[in-house]
Amino acid sequence: MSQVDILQTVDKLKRCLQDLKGLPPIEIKIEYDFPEITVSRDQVYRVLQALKENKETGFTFLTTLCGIHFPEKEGNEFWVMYQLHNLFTNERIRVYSSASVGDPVFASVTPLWAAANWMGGEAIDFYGLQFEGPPNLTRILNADEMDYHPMRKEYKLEDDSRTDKDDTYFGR
Amino acid sequence: MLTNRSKQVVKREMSLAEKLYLPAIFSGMAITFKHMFKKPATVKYPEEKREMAPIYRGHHVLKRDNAGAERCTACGLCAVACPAEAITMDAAERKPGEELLYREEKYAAKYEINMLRCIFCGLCEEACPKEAIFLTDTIVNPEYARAGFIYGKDKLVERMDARIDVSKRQTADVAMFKMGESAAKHNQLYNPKGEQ
Amino acid sequence: MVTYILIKFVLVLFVFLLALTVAAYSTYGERKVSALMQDRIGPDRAGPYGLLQPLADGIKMFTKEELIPTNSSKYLFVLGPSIAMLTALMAGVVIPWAGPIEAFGQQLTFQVSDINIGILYIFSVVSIGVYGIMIGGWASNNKYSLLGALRASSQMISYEIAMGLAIVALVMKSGTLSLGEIVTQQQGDWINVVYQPLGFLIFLICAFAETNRAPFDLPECETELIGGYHTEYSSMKLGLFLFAEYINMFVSSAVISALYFGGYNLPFQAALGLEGAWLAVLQFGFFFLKIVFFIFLFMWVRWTIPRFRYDQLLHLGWKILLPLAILNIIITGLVMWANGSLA
Amino acid sequence: MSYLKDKGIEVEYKEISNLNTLNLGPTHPATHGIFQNVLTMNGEIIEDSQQTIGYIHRAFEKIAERRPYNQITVLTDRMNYCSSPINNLGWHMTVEKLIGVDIPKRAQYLRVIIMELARISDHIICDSVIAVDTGALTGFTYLFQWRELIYEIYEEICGARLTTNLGRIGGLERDFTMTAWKKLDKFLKGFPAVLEEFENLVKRNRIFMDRTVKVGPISGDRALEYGFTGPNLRAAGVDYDVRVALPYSSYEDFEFAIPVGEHGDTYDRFMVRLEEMKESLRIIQQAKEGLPEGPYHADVPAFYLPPKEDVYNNMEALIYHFKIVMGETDIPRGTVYHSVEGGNGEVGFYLISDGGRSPYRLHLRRPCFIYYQAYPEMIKGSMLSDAILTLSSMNVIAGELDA
Repeated sequence: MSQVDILQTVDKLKRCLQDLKGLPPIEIKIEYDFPEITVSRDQVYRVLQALKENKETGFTFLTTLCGIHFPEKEGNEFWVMYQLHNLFTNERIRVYSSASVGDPVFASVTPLWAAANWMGGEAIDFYGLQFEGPPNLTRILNADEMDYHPMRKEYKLEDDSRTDKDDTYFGR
Repeated sequence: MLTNRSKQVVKREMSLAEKLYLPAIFSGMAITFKHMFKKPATVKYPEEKREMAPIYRGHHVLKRDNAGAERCTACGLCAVACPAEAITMDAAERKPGEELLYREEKYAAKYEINMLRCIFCGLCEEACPKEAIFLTDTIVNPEYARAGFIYGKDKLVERMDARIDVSKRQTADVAMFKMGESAAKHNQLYNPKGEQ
Repeated sequence: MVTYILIKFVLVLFVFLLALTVAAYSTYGERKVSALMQDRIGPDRAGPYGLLQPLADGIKMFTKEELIPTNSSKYLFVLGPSIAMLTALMAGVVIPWAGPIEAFGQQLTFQVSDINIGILYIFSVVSIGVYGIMIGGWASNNKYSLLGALRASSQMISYEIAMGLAIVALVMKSGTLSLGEIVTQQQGDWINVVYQPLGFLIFLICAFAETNRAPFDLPECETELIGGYHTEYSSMKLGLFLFAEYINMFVSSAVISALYFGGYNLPFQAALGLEGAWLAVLQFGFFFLKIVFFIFLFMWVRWTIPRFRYDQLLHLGWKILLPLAILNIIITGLVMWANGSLA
Repeated sequence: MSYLKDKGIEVEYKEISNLNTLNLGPTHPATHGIFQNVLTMNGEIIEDSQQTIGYIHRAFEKIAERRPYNQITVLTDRMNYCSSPINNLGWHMTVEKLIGVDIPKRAQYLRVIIMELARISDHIICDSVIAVDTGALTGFTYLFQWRELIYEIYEEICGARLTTNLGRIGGLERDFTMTAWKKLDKFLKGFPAVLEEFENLVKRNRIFMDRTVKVGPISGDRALEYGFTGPNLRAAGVDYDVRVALPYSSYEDFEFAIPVGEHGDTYDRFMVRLEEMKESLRIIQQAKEGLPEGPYHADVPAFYLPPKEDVYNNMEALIYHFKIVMGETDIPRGTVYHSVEGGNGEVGFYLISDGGRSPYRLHLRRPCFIYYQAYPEMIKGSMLSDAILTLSSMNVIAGELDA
């Protein structure tokens, strides 16, 4: 997608967001070929719904959803990325939303897109996020008795107590 | 419809002949019958072996040069490049009198590849700056015990009486380079008897 | 009397061994045929061309560990394959293998027992066979086995009716239930398939269903039910089930050849001018060829076409084959009435 | 009962039900991988089902946070292992997008050839497995002989057959050899006839059609809700194809149609894949005929390994060689998403780079993982055999499901 298209998308996005009442101003960033917006988590469901249902934007397809962990951003450690796609115009955007480590609760977007169910489940498993609202999203990939969330940055990939590989000389 | 390139491909109405089951069954049986007289595609494995591509990524070999000295200088680049972390090595310094055993001043005293971890991606071969480690077109032998799969230097270093030709794995440019002048210098320094 | 018993005993032994050998080599044939159709080689390691493969299989089956699931009904679990095997072997007794000859001062018939209701006998014995599958599937205490057993029994019930009705038309035409008699009638005359093409087709299809062969192999259906009724079976008990299937196939082929393809009758038998034992041998050989062809047909079909779904199979049985069989009876009756052979 | 409960009297009772639970998986011949479906069945009719996944989750996203960029390729191999070159090249394209490299036309065309071969091999597996699950085993062996040839072509190009680790950031690791071209010619010449033979074997056979038509249907709208992409979405009538919608690697140069179905049932999915193989053959033909001359990799000394003769001979090349292998080259910060049309749909790589040696976060959009959610809805009320065919026609690949 060329640069001009992105600017058009940004315009549409602006108009769509302006229609929503009571929304704080949202900055639109451009990252490679994607416009990106960041929405507070209590507004994100509304915004996504508007983006989906607005005729002009028409982002009806949820491409992917994932959790991200930025431990250094205090108060906003956990992020959720929603990537939307308008299949008719092939415009794509990303929506971010964040929450703190103590209260990583987001609204479930499964009512909007059935696909969000497992994508959210993956984030629950690996980041310990929670998604409120119907249906109750649960963990899907990890074992039920697992009480930690391995994709968080505090977990190192390799255990230091590992003994099966002698890499004292060329360790990583 | 998002594009103008779509093509409806499914025809689901059945003609009368198709509804009767039998014509399709007979034509299918004709096809399978025809195949009874075709040459089988089987390769009878232990007796016949399929010809592997010259660049097939199989069993590793640690090459020696023509004088019989090990090329590996234990730089550790292969271990770093290994995504599976299968390679472990210990470096040692060459002592006087060992020039015929090791080509460089430093050598791998211990060089182990854990074949259970190895994924045969070929990145070690690509990483090696001393053309010491190559993958070959043979496959790793099966074994009953796990311990046997940690290949040490005894299994990896090529034997001088059964040298392995890896010339096809190198590009034409490398071959050219070896024939060139710089190669001569290189050989003079490290391998006076002439490189393979 | 002693000679009679001795002769019959030899004959029984012969049929028994023949059935077992043919079944054993059917497993070999099945693999070879499927291999050839799929551009493969098939068994070729045990003996020349892999001919000793059935022997190797037998040894393997016998030496494998016997497993009986903890929660199964142990007696029934063993009973299942035994019944399947027993009934499969029993069905072979009424098949006439060759024409009668004079020897030892009496007439020798190559038929263990020419009972005058031979066809009914085969039917009843074969339908007991399904009990083996049902008992085995139920006793395994495995849901897949149970599903397989249920499928098997409903399939048997539905297809036996169409099969029986297909035979009725044949019986109307020949006026007897004795297999030996039906074969003799075809001597020097047209074979029955000429008079009963539709009946033959229905009978063939039902024979596929009765022997649980593709496209009707739903009871074992490996992609859905893993192994169906024999999921939990191992070693020789599994072997018995598999053997029973192949023996059933052999018996079905023999019955088809006897009923519709003239059995042991040679074409131009009178012109050959042969007599006695040589004729019997030739007849037996010819009959055997027909059987082999039908066994091959069973395999050929299996390795070509997809299998039905459960409801489609019942649909085919009840709504297509059954009316067709009745239609066949009516047509046969009309034709017989027209040419005045109706008594 | 509630009356007793209110009084505090505990009553143990068993609910009498005709329903039966059947574990389809984790290891079942029809799952073609390790995942479980717990079916609640009424006889042979499926009333409900519950899925369990994650049996072979290998945490690729976590591993990727410790690996340099060039070592992540081997992880993508193991996602959809039926068409690993597509994943490999998709990953390379993502990194190329991040660092902003333009790949020479020749490399792009060669990549197209490889990716279309991979697509054919993926569809061969799916279609022949549908046939196998209906019970027609023989067609499978006919097609697999030609999949073998595709693997031989991979072997000539990269040295491996299944886990290819093919391509490098900036292009391909080597050009096609003469043998590879010869084998490709053989494939293009021989494959259409075999495909037709396979079609004749099953396509219009009534038993097969009865088994597949109207089995496991999903409407286009519902499929979009569930995030379907690829052949399964196209079978439902939506002609979304990443190759056309957001062309990458010069796909805009080629003429090909997007086969679509109508009802999104098993037969549609089968037919769409069958036709896509033919379109892929067309693309390969075009790419082969229009193949431009030129280098097979871009000039990115910071990411593409220098030629070996320079490494042996030239100090600067040796330094670069070490830097690249150790993953110490500078990479821009940024967030990129790149998607390719994989065998099962849109394979996406969402990559956050913080300029470090390895990605800060790599999220893999695996089409199987997303569309497999719809499975309970698709099989509800159908029979056990239908459930199995729906599963095989959805082409759920455990490696991609769990990543």
